[in-house]
Amino acid sequence: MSDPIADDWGEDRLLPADRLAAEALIVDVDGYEGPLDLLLTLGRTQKVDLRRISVLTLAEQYLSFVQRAQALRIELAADYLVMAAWLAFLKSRLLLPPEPGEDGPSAEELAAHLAFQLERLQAMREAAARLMARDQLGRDVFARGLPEDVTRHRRIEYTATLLDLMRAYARIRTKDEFRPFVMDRDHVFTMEQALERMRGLIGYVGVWSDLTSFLPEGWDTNPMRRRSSTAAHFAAVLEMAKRGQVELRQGETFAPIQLRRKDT
Amino acid sequence: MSDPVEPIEKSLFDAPPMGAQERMVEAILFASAEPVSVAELTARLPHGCDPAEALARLRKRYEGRGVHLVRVGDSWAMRTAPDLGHLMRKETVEQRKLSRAAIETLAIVAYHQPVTRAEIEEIRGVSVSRGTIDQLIELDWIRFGRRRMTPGRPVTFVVTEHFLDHFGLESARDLPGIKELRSAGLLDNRPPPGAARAGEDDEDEATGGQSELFED
Amino acid sequence: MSDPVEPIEKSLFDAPPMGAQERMVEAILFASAEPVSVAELTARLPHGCDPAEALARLRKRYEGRGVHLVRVGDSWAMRTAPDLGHLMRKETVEQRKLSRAAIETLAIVAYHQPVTRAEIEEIRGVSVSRGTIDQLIELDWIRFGRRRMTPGRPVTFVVTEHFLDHFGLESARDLPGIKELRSAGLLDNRPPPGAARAGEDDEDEATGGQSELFED
Repeated sequence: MSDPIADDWGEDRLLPADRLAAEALIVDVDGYEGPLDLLLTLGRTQKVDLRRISVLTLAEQYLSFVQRAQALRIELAADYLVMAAWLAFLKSRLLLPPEPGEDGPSAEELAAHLAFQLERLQAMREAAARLMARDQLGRDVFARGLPEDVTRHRRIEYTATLLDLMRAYARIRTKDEFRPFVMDRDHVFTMEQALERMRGLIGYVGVWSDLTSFLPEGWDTNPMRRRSSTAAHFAAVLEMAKRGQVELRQGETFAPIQLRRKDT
Repeated sequence: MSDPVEPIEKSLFDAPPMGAQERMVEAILFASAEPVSVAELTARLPHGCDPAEALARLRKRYEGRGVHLVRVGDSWAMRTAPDLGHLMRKETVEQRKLSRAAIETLAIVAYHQPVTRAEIEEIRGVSVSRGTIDQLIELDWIRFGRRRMTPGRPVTFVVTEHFLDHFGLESARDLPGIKELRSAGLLDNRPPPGAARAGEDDEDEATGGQSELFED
Repeated sequence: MSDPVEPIEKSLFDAPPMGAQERMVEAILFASAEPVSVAELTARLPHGCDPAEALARLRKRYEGRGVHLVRVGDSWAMRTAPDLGHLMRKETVEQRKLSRAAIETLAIVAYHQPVTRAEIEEIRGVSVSRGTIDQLIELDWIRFGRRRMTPGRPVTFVVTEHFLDHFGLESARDLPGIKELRSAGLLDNRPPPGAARAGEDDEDEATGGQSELFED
């Protein structure tokens, strides 16, 4: 904070003008295409050739940007914060003497690479602008407006583009994946089925018996089938209890559920 | 008093030289999808131009060339010289999209080559008509490969050089995989609901072809 | 014995005079809105013709005219002179507004091709959305190139002939400023320091950014 008044107050208080400036920058954060883009914009304020940019200053500019954003309670996307953490690390490495015996890239190498990335991005921006400024077909330059002239020999030519081909293949390969959602009936035992079954069996249940012993054969090994059939049979016996056909009991929570025929 | 003014006015609205007018008319006639009338030329050219004169000169310039300037009713158009009509066969082809069956079959051959007809049917989940294979062979996009060394020794199909050429590929291995198609946003068109489920993944070992591209 | 036969054979297949070849090429190019390759010209012209020579003459003939002969990759097309674009308001096709991301991605593909998606993201510093690549492929400005022979064998992207045609480029070498960018090292794919040690981005070979274009 270069502002002497703020210094006098001894705290990070922004003058209204500064705050507005900060907000202008922050509100614009949506306009940045990622941290590198933001760095490039900040770098331009140094008004030097990108090759001579001070990465240390840039790191400080970026960190103060992030700080201001946080002070204004503006949420920054994670990649902005990752970049901030990296720049803070880089800044400390640039300021401190290298530790002896430290391997890995030096702070200068890291800084040079960042400068290179910025210069490259800037170069691509300019290249893109020059490209779009060229004479374009259909806007500045035109193709023959009346290309087909002779109509005597008409021959059919089948066409397909690579895009068609790839889409066709994708369609085949993803048929399974995009299968509309339907219940897999293979592993589902319905309550109606269970009710039907229990009606036939209940006549034999004079003594208290475990509900699980009623599960149909082949439905007690596969976990998916076991769950489905257990649920179906439980619902079925509840229904039967309601009708007064069976009695149910359970010793305690999670204990086996038992049932027997209710003699009327 | 009007005398000194006139020349200035005139120079402000001076028509371009006839050579420039000629090339303007040339460009307009070339780019226009329909014959262009003199009235329209007058409207489109800078003020003071003389399209009739430019047309006359242009017509003369194209005399004996591969393209002529011809009059169509009240309008003008550029047309191929009548004696060169035989060269235009290529321009008169009617382009038709390949059928869905054909493009799917072609895609399977490209991605799984060498592949047998039975394998194509397994992957597509429906039978492949003879006409489809014949059409692709006739288009010189697929051809017979080696016979598979399995019972029945079925023939296999592979894509041709012409196929690679047509689709701008250097080799069939450069075809993108599912992940790449998806990340390029090309997989968004979902199939209509109820699309038949293809048989399991019963591409037997012999079809190793390019399937490894999709294994991830 | 072959001597008396030769002249007859020769005369049977004698190519037409260059003037006639020139007007044939002129007619073919005028009739097509799309660029026509030299190979196709050769196929369509009578046996023994020299399309390259005819093209060179034709190009000269149209110098300074309202319509030009332009080269597009390995193909040739007739196009209106750029300075006359203002006369063509009627013919102008509505251009799809491209996002900044799409324009930058296009430039990166053009200048760095063949380039992988990861490299595009590394240069822009943000991930490339699916819609961006999709849109550029739909516009037929970029296409899939060869796979990079590095772990994961990622697909690459390159620009198409249609891209060259649209932006009036004879080849990707003619991209504005490409030589300067190249000599400034800005088209290098420089891995971040320490990345080699990390061992993830080992795409060091073959990533010279258009290097193969400049090897001859």
